[in-house]
Amino acid sequence: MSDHFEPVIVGFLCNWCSYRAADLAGTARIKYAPNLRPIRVMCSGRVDPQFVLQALRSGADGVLIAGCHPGECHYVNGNIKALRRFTLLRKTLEQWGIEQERVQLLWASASEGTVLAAAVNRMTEELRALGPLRWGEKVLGDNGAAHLVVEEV
Amino acid sequence: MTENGKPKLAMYWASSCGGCEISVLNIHENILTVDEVFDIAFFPCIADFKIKDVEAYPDGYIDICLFNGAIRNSENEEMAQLLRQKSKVLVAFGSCAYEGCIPALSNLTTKKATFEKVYFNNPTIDNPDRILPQHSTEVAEGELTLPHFYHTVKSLDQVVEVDYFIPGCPPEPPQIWAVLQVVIGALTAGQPLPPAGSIIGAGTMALCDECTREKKEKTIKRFFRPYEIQPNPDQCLLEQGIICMGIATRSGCGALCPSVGIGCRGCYGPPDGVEDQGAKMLSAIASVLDVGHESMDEDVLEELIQEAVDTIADPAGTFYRFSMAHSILKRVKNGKGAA
Amino acid sequence: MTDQKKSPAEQEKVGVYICHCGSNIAGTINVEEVAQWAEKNPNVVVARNYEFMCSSTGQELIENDIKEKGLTRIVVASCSPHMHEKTFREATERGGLNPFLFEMANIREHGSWATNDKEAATSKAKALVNGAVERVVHHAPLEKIPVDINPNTLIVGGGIAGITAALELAEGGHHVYLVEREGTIGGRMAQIDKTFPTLDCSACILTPKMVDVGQNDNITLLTYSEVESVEGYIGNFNITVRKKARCVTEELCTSCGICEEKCPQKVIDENYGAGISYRKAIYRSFPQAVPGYPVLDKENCTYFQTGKCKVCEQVCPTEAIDYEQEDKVITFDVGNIILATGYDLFDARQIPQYGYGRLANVFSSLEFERMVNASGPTAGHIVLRDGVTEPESIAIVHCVGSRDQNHNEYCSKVCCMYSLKFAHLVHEHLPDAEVYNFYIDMRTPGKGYEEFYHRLLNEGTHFIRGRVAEITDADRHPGEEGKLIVQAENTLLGIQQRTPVDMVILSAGIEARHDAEDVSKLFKMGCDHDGFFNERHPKLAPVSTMTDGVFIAGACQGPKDIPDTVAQGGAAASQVAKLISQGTVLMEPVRASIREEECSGCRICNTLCPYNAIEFDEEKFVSRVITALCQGCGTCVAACPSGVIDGAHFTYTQVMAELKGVLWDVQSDVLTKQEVA
Amino acid sequence: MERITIDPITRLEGHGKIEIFLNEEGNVKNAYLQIPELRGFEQFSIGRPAEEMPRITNRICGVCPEAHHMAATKALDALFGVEPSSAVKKLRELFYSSFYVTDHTVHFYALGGPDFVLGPDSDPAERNILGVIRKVGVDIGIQVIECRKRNHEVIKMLGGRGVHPVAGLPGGWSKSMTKEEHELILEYAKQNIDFALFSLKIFDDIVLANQAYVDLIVSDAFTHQTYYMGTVDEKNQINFYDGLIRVVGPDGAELVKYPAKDYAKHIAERVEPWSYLKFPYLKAVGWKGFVDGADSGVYCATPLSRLNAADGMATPKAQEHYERFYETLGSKKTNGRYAPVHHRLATHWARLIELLYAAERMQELAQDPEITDPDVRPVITSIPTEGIGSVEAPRGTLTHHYKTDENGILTDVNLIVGTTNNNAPIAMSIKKAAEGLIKNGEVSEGLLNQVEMAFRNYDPCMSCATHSLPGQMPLEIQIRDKDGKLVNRLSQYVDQP
Repeated sequence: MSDHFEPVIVGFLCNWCSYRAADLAGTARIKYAPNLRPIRVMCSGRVDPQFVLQALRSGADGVLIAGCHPGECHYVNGNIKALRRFTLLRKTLEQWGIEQERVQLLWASASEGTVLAAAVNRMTEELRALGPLRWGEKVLGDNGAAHLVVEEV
Repeated sequence: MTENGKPKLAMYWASSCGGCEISVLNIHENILTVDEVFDIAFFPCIADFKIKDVEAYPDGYIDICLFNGAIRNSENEEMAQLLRQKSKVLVAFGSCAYEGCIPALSNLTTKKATFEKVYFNNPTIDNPDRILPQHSTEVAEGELTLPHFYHTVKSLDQVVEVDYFIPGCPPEPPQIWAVLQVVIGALTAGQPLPPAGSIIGAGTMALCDECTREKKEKTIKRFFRPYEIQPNPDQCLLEQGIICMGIATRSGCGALCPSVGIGCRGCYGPPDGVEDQGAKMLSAIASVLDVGHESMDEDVLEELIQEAVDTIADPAGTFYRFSMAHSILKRVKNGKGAA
Repeated sequence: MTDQKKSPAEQEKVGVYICHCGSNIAGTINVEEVAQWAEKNPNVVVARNYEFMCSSTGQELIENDIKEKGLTRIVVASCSPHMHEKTFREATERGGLNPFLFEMANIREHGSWATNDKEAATSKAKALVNGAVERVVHHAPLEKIPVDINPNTLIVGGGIAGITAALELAEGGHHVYLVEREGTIGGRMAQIDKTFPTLDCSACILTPKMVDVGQNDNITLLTYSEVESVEGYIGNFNITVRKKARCVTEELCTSCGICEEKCPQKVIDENYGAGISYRKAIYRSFPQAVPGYPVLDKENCTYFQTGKCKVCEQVCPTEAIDYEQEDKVITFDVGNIILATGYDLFDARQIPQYGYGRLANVFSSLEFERMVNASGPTAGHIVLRDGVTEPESIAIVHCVGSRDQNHNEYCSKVCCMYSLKFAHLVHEHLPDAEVYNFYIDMRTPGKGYEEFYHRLLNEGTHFIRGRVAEITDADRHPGEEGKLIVQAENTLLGIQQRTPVDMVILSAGIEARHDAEDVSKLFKMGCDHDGFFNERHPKLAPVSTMTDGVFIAGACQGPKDIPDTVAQGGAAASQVAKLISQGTVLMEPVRASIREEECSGCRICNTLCPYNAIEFDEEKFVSRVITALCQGCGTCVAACPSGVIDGAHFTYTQVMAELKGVLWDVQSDVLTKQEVA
Repeated sequence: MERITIDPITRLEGHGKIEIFLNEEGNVKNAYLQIPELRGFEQFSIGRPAEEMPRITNRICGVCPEAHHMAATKALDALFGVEPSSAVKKLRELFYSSFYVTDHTVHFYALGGPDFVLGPDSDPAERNILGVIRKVGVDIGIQVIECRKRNHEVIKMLGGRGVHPVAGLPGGWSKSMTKEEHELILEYAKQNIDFALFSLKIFDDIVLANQAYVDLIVSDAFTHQTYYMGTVDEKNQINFYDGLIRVVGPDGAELVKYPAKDYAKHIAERVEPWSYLKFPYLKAVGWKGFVDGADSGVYCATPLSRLNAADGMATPKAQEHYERFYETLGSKKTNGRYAPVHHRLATHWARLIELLYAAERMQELAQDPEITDPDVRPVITSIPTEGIGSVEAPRGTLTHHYKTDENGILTDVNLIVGTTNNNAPIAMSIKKAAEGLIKNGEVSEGLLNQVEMAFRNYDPCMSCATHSLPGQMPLEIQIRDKDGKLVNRLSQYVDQP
């Protein structure tokens, strides 16, 4: 990797609000960090924590889960379930030593292209500051090196 | 050893507790049948073949090798390589070899922290020179060596190809005997073996299928530690707020722990169709956490949910009690999980 | 396992099509590079880039490649799927493939339009294309789900929207159940005197339609009734309605009105009469009420309160009065539902500084409507509360409760026009009276509306641009004694202005019904923050909702004037008529399903579905998805701890494949055996 | 210089390795026992909820998970400051006694037994339980299997699982004993006593009746003068579940008697760079290296140690055999108690006496009316802080020490595991045996089993993991010259593949 670090963010965007918000941001020609790689799901309630973990495992530096505002979910309350899972996942990820900034939950309605764009910009900056995660090489990869010598303590 | 037509059996432990062997012995009188059918080719716990002997075998000499224990150090890995090479069928036997088990909780901390705790910071240590075990030590008489202690505990299939997996900590004796009968049938009467890569000696669906406790719709307001309440003896423990991994755990043991009022801890690993047991458990119980409503103010909502979530002590260590090495992330980024 | 055989997914032949969208995409993204790069993917047979993929020639590219190159999967990288997913699915189908064997990569809205950095945009495009390719090879052919449509329709709300919809359908030969909470249909429009801008008499144009409803055999009219429960799904709803006891036997009542006339008990008519007129304890809201038979209001009836009276029973020539009558619970099946539940008027008491309810001569707009109405309490005379004095000066305050951070942010859309109408009516009834309209902006979009405004300018109305700060009876200057002083900043002159008047009319805004949220839950469709029902799409599906078979019309969806409301009533009706004439609908196959043989019966999913689409089989101890109820959100799929719920078209495998696909460039080399295998 | 590598021998959880260095004359210069395994429970338990420790630490050892389960459960009692009801204590101790019966039985028959029944120098191919069965009759093998079967059934009944029980809770037990279970257990206890007596009879007939064996037992190669540790009740009689920890010197004088919570005042652990396993010693005496005698802090915690540390057995039949044990091995009784027996091989006999005690104790508890009390799962509301619990594991005193935050999440954990106590003594025994047997570089097959016997008597946990058919420690000796060339290779097995 070159010395200049560009974080990669996977975004799980719900079909009805946040994905359309991203559409709107584009349509309105709002320029924001190109670091987000969106994946469309029907509802933020579809986001299986396994997706988040796999994203981190597969090299993402951060994950953004975006849904409709509470009360505006097109499936009534799928986003509330997303919030419950996110809250527990965040507590678990903390034990895994993964900084809170790396996995974020955002509410963005279809009309809030600016909100989504701003969130992506902010998150990109936060991840730049944190540096790369790149799980495979930086966390798992060191098993090879680390066990060769007993570390200096 | 005798060069007759009898199939060759091997059983080896890597980083394990010996419970798998005890569970094998708990098939009781059937052990005599095993002794009749097989020639032991390598079985440190009951016979005297040495690594040297195994190295001398032709590749694939061993018909079936039951490998238990996790890959904790370089010796474990070397033995895994050797036995893979020498065995026709290599079985990851028990939770440690299958998915890391309790030893893999070590992936919630670091090698450095472990050494410091064990050799420096504990109430009985007397180590003024801050000595740590070394891979190689020069003593007056010569050199002494130890295996490399790994940073990350791995499951068997993360170092070699594995043909079958038998889950459980330990696998339950009836399940072991059932598997052995299938193997014996295949080796002696040419009956078919299950497709390679399958998980055998267990069910396919979640433990609830075997659990006799009554299950209702799940709406949980908060969770309790096992000593905080006296659970109703007939009702689903999870519904009563006692964490039970049964919903995200493969059946096969017969729901032993719930039957004595203790929540399942997940030692049979995830059921078919689930990759990361902990993540699924997390997702399921968070989903049925019956706090917060869409009409609430966002801050209140988040606060309520946070409160309820905080009644779960140690999610990582609970949801990944046995499956850490097989989880998607496999280990923590730093030692936070344990300190 | 060392088995090197190709998996089914690896055998799929994918065609990738990168759209230039003129310069919209090609201007920022190096489409040739992306196409050449995509072709390196072992699954990709052909990767093209083309000027406009959505053009017929663009679509033909796809169709021909499927036929000639034997493609089995299609990926188009262009605009948002919300723009053209349908287009390309159809092209895929014309090419001979199942339409769901297609996937779209959004490289315009999410790509070229979102950044100027060409390099970044190009590599992002690669990631998105790769994600789509990795995903599409795991797609399964899906068939839309056919559902028969019951030709009957439920319409909730008997205002002009409901009436219009009911008549459209009934006259088209379809049966309608029209449920109205009040004793009569007619709704808000029946309370209004004249309609802007044409000034024709509201009642005169409404009542004939009400009569039509009453007389149409295809309409079952259920007034003084409320929907209690809604079960089922599009084409097959089961409805339960409570028909409240009106203590009048409809079969016997001839609507002669004698009971109402003889009833000794007078009651202030808070509802239809806007609180400024009286009705009896047994009453019809107005003479032209449909149906014509009255309602007995038990709370105010002397007999029900004291046990004595029974006058109505004695005077009724047909013995239609029945004090023992009980609520009736009626159930029936319909295929579609139209909600036309209307609006509440903003309660001006919430703005104390305007003095409504405290200062006698501050009137609400509805009060004024009733007063100026020939059939109202003053027979159309505009007088102060004392009932006699004619005001010499009247202030009309716009935007009461609307365009107001403290109350409703939105514009209620109709207030400017009805305030102008009020001004005109005042000029008409009291030619000498001074009229002051206090407005923020004059909003008159609509046929003939702006012209009406100009007419009022010529009629001598004083238009003062500025939000009213306070209305008080505390006089400070000579000439203010005994007057109401309207305090406002004239933003055109830039001065604070005190305007003494005799009467103030507050043009209250439109609000969602107080019980809109309960109603939305009853019908399992969402409300927005203001309580108005959510349409499926603000532009392209304004009368549909997220729930198939449930439609909305009129002010329950948002503030509207009568023409818009009538238009929506008609639109909703034609949506329903379309479904009825189709006979069956095909529902999107994006649905959850449970692999019952693998379900452990843990019941985690049972409480999660907002549509109650998951049932538990007590015999087999497994959970089951009722496909037609499922809306495909996937919440249960994510929650199932056994992974035995499949979310069609968003399966675990598909999403995981896309995920790994978009991360192609940052995957680490340190893979475990298991991941390599 | 030549060196001899014995690899692998096996231990508690995994593997062991012996390095013997010879001098120019080919005599033993030094011997090392290396333990190449570490799993780090003390560290990865931190952050876990304390109440889970009975279900986490039992994975330290699948052979004696009951011991870890029990030590952890008792540590929780202390941690939450709850005194279990007498019913709970009895239920736990009954469960624990049943475990002792199966554990000791199999060690004797599968491991200790063959050496005596068949003789130390007999054909190694025969020197296993099958050989034993052939010699003394098949019914013994069946009885051994039956004994394991019924006691593992009790363990599963009361503990939830046959291996790695789960029922332990702070101040309680998650499962009470049903009527049906009770009747079964009464029957099993009786069978256990008969079996124990029968086993002692076999020891009499085969070992004590054979002077050669008695000589072997008392021979110097298998004798060490060390301190002895064991848990005793208020009468200074052996108890496995609870009591005070007593340490006596080589002369039998009591050095110290302390409650488990004071363990850190009395025990410290050394680290050597060539082994992952620490070496505990008595602080009061101090670490003098791998030497025995009253001046060396090395101590021993085995069945023999427990007998030496106690004044007697708490059950009648066991007490008879206890006295006979000391009389036979020529120990004098001074002011009420016998002087310690230092012959390591006598540990096998001591183990059988403990077996009888465990069986008798199991019956006593089973006959107690309180044993079926259904109320064994109290609700705990106290705030946890720090707790220490200990039991007598078959392989020595086992101590668990926990600290937590106010939420009961572990912040510090220290474990001193049964076999660890004996780490130094085992190393010493091996060295001594090697010294006695390897002369001028000449190594005979016969020495292998005797070196093996030198540590087998301790029943290091992996050999307890070899409670099996047939039972032997894998052992090979390689003799290499200074260039590492293999000059001689000896194994217990005659035929190599």
